[in-house]
Amino acid sequence: MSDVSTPVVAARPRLQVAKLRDLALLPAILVLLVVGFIASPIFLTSGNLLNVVQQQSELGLVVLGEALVLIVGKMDLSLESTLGFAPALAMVLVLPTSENGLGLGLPEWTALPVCLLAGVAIGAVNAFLVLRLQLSGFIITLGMLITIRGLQQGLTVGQSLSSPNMPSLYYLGNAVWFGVHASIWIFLALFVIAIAFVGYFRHGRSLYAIGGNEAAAKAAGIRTTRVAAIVLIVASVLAALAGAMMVGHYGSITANQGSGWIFNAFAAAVLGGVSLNGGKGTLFGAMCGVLMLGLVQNILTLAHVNPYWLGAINGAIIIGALVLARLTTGKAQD
Amino acid sequence: MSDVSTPVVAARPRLQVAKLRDLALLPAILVLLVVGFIASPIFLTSGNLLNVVQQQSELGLVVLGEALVLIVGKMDLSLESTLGFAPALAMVLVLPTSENGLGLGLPEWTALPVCLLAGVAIGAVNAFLVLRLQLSGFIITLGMLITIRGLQQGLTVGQSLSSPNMPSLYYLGNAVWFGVHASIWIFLALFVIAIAFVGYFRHGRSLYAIGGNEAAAKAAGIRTTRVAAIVLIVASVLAALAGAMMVGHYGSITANQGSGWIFNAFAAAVLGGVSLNGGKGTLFGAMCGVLMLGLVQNILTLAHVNPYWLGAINGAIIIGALVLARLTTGKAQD
Amino acid sequence: MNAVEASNITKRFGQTVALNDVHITVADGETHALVGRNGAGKSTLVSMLTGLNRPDSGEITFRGEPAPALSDRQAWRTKVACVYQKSTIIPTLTVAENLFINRQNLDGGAVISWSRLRRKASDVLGEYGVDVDPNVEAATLTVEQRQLVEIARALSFGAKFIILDEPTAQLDGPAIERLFERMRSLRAAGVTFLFISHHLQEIFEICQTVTVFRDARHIVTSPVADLSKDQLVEAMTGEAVGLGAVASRPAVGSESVLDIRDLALGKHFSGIDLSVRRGEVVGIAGSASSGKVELGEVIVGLRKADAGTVAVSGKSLKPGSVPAALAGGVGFVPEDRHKEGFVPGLSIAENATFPIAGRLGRFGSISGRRRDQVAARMIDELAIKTSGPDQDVADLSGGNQQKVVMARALSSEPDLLVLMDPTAGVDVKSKENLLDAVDRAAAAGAAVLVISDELDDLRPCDRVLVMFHGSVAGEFPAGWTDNELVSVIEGIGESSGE
Amino acid sequence: ACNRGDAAGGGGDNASVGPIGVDFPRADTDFWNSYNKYVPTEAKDLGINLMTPTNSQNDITKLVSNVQALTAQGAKAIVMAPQDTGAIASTITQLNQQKIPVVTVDTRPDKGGAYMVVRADNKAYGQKACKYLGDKLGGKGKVVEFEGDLSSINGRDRSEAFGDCIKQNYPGITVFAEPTNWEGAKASAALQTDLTANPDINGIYMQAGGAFLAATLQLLKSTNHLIPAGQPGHIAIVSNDGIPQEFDAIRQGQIDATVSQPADLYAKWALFYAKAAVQGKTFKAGPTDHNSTILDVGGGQLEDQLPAPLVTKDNVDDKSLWGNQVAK
Ligand SMILES: Nc1ncnc2c1ncn2[C@@H]1O[C@H](COP(=O)(O)OP(=O)(O)OP(=O)(O)O)[C@@H](O)[C@H]1O
Ligand SMILES: Nc1ncnc2c1ncn2[C@@H]1O[C@H](COP(=O)(O)OP(=O)(O)OP(=O)(O)O)[C@@H](O)[C@H]1O
Ligand SMILES: O[C@H]1[C@H](O)[C@H](O)OC[C@H]1O
Ligand SMILES: [Mg+2]
Ligand SMILES: [Mg+2]
Repeated sequence: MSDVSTPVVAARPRLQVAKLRDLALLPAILVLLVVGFIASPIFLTSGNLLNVVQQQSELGLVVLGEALVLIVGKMDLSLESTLGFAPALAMVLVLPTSENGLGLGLPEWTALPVCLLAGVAIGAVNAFLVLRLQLSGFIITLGMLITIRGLQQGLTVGQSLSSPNMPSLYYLGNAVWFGVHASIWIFLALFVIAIAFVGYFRHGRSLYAIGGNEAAAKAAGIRTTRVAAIVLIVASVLAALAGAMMVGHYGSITANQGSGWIFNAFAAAVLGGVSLNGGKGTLFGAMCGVLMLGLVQNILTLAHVNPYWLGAINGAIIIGALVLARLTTGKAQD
Repeated sequence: MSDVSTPVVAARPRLQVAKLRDLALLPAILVLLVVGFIASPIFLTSGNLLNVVQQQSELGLVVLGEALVLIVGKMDLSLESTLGFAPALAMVLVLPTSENGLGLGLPEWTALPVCLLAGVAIGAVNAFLVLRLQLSGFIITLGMLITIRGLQQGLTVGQSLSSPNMPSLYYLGNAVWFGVHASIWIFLALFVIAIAFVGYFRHGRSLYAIGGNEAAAKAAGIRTTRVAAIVLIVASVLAALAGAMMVGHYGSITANQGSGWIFNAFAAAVLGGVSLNGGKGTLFGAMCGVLMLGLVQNILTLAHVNPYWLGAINGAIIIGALVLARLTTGKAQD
Repeated sequence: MNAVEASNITKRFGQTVALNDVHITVADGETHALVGRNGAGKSTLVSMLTGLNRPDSGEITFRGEPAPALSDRQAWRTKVACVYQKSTIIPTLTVAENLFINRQNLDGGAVISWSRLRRKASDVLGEYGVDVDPNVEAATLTVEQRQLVEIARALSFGAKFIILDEPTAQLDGPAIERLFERMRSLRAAGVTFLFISHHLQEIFEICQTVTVFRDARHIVTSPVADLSKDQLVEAMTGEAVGLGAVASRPAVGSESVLDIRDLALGKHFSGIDLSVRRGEVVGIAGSASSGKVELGEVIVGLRKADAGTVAVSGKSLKPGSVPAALAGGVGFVPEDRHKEGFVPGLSIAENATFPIAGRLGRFGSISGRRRDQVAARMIDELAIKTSGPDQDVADLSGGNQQKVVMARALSSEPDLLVLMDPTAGVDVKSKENLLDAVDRAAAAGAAVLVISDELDDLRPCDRVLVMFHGSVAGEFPAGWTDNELVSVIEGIGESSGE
Repeated sequence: ACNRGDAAGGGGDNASVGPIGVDFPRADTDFWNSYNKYVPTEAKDLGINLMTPTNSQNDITKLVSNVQALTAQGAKAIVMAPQDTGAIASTITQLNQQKIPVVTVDTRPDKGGAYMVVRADNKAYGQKACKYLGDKLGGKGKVVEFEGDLSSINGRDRSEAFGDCIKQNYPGITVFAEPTNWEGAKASAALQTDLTANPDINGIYMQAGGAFLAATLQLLKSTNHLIPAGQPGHIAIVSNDGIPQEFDAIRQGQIDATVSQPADLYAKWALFYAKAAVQGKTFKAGPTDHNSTILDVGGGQLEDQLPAPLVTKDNVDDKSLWGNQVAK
């Protein structure tokens, strides 16, 4: 990321490699575009490609959050539960008992703020457990994943929630701005903002420093705990926002909303070059990872592959893309 | 010299702390035993506790494999698919088409060897991709997870496989030796062997060296790639063996056998103190992790918790155990 | 006014008392040396003075004001800049960004201008004569380059008080000279230094005051001019000095142990021929760019040569294979102890005995008792300051970690010992122990190659080869003078004994 | 000691039967949520001493350990709904050895041994959906099918029956079979893609309204495909499960039909047979008094196949349908 603007003459060769690494997925994406076009002429239409982006927009926000958390050298598995819990909490607080709510009668407009606040709260609990109590991030956020999903299950008695009368919560996943789904704008805007933030701002850069060598970052005057805490909270809020978008997109929240998503979120981020060891990878790469996963699904659907062999083909494509990325950049991955 | 080398006596306390860390889960397990006894008088009967061990035996082998892989500084997500694929492959090769097999007519006794060989093959592919091509272990084995599960789905056309006429494959999960299930003996024996191996043997110790600092291990003359490859293969074989045990235990293999297990395998290993960063933790800890997860499930079942709040309570117990382990050992976790 | 004053500082790590009620006062504008044996507590004090660690008790003031809160990292940065003993380079970032870490927005602007940052980085590196591309990832730097970047960063900061914890341990002569010039001019501009080094002549060269710690205690603070080198060593060790009494070795044998023919590696070196005989200690000197370290790394299998052969006791070694080298009777100390020297998280005993793990029990098993015996012997011989063989190497002081790496090299009683910068960060007295151990190995019949630009390391050698830009520029039998050797190392002199 | 299952008060009999253990297979679709709610009420009606139900969350290994715990605590009979039908065989054998009868609901174990299977004919679901859609579309068009989990016998039965029936009877209809793992989001993405590629899609078969309905309607709405039945451009939709939300959708003309899979009767008859088993009663193949037939599906395995009527606009307000009885 440090090599984003004007090239420096002496830097030429290395600069290229560094850039290549960030762009490692592009060849694979290109190949996919060609394959997709062969599979179906519809594939390359803007309508279809926008569909793909829309379908990936919620996962995209989770990936953005997870990528930030990974870059700062931590982990958060609980994002996948936050995705369902945050909007579900907002809904049970607002909805009457006849619609599976708690009947507390909170005004409808509070739904979106409550949803996002739930994100803040979960992020704060994670931060407390991981950073203050210094518990293992993997296992503690796995515990949080189970707990939060369980809370949702308990609060909703396992029911899925939906209501025609909650415009505030349904808006984002449904609205169309300038002819394109709002969720696509949100997805792109948040990624652009985040890319700029971690690329061009001191506080953004500190994520890489902390993830790369926490003791050194501390020695350099960075408030490592505070930054990591903020990142964990932001990631949870992003997941909550994604959950709100899902309500409008899919019309309801089921008790297992987001189940298994964290795998995909890690997959997209790592596919895009983000390292599980922290301090490495770019958000642009993570975004490519999300889009690539979406393209693969889209092509498989368009190609009407035998459903029994779908899984094997899906997996083979992912492995193939990695090998391709490895061959085109020549860099070991981690 | 008198001022430099303090007498060895002073080493005692550090030794203790190191040991404490390995035993970190014991207080939590003790608390669970008490809680379980309060929840139900059945709990502390040997019959019930043996049930718990038997129920955890297959996961236990996967945890053993994953813990070895983590200690050597790698990752293998595909173990959860190997668990189903390896015995399924053995069965379709042996069974006639009338029983969902391929009708190749391999003799029945080949089933167990074929199952284990499938484990060797998958481990070898993983090793090639991760160690030779130097692809990211997380994402490549996630790709393998999807591919192998897909292969199983394709080979079996989604059917579950079972047959009354395959004693060789059904034996291990079913047999009783000296009044106790064979799977319990196998679980305990493999853990004891592995604990001895990594604790007291040169090649076993090298896992810690590689996971702790691969370059230093190499400089110390350890053949790091070879050792890591062997560990990946052993882990896959353990998963295949666990799969074979499941056939006898549950009477069949389903197309999604093992789905989601890798999460539990990581959870048990990390709970037991094994680090995702490699080089740290003990197999005894991992074993405690497996047993703890089993005890928690058992108690929740015996206590007749409201099924809608089960998830939340389950998660809360895991978090509580971690906090307890942290407080009793006073060591940060990673 | 005092730049810093620390009083009654005590710090424990578990059972270890790292600092026992020590005090230090560094007056404004002076360059103050802090010396003491490995494990005396110097680096621990540095971590207190820079706010990375809280003393268990005691008080620290900067120019009379109490030290900032530990969490207020930014405030600490305004008080003091530091080159830590342990690298604080962030390997995943570029050199340029490492130089300006957490101040990338150079003049407090909101947005970072990377082109400006790179230009400034080039300037800073140029100013300190550091020959690295600011755009490479710091992970690709050599130890020496990394150290230079850290120094450039600390000095460029504009701080009035700078701590340098063993900055010279990994630098070659000219680099040290440049550092000292820089320090002198900064001092002239009013900058205060706290300087830690095990090279005592450096203390006399640039420091005005010296403080000695021994066994976690403050021993003495005195103007440098009032102390002789012997008095200083005596304060450090608590014993009367008998330095330099090198035990004489039996005569060099006739059979050659190491035979190198026409060895070449990329731009690093080419056409190297060398034989080392039983009982012979050969030094290889040269600047950082001479290729001497790379030569060592090829011999031990850490790198693969492009051409040529390496044979030990008559058998060719498989190129690029450390296991093959170890099996062929090689033992070695790598240049970068953190990278290749030890496995943090494992005990001293385990780290020191890796190469002989196969001999510590039957059927590949390891007897913990025998391992600890071996380790205890090494701890004793090399004077490793530790609570015992079970201690985690990560918790040792820097110099003691280096001794563990040395112990590992010696453990297999090798036919050929290759030592790269073996005494980096090792205190004067311990250096003697290490060199004694080398002598004993040679006396027992090993051939030894000492790759270093540390004159103290080279002095006991039977002969010293000097490399310059990838080839041997000169050879000196024992008895050379510092000046003639240094001039060849720096490429400005003629070899005397060819 | 103090936490045995609650003694069921009320009920027909004074001496309650049991304790009987019930395992819920999952709690993440509205169909199963309804079933889970019926269980305690029906147990009360039947005078059954019901242990607190366990939930195996779709996981066969959890089911097995739940069953072990229930029997350890004295369950006299077990009601379960193994979503994975092969894996349960040896557990059932073991329970039979311990003389603990098993009733399975919704699915039939691949191997016999259950005291009774309470189920409906899942192949018939697929056929009913096929016939209805085929006729509605006049045998021509393109139909998207949301397949259930391929590892579930129900998913496979419905897929096979639907596919075979269309192939045989309506060769003019193209089916896009989309694997979904019973997940609404996957169904939505597949439908969106299919609609983009084939704007002339005129039919949808969803194998579980409990899982797919909300997501499907939302997608159709946002892509302007939600046209009421009877108007040109309407996509004919047949669902399955019979949850109240599906009935609403039928009334509003959003979807055309669903198969009402009787959650209430599943709970009622499963418990009924469990109770009968504890009381030592036996059953034979043949028609029952509750409008169903007990079949011997092979090897002496009895299966009470409950009626699962097709619900359309014509009978959607029928009070006897369970979907009209629950307060949703
Ligand atoms: N994190 C730690 N845990 C346990 N012991 C420690 C830790 N850090 C330092 N020590 C111990 O404190 C003592 C002082 O160490 P310190 O690093 O300050 O020595 P030093 O004077 O800098 O030595 P050197 O010259 O080798 O760098 C040593 O005995 C060391 O083992
Ligand atoms: N499928 C069947 N085959 C044969 N006999 C059956 C069947 N179903 C029910 N019976 C018998 O018919 C009788 C009436 O059953 P039903 O469930 O209608 O009783 P009920 O009195 O309405 O129930 P409850 O006592 O709970 O109100 C029972 O004695 C039962 O044994
Ligand atoms: O078995 C299936 C059940 O009949 C209903 O359709 O919901 C989805 C599955 O659980
Ligand atoms: Mg030090
Ligand atoms: Mg040097």
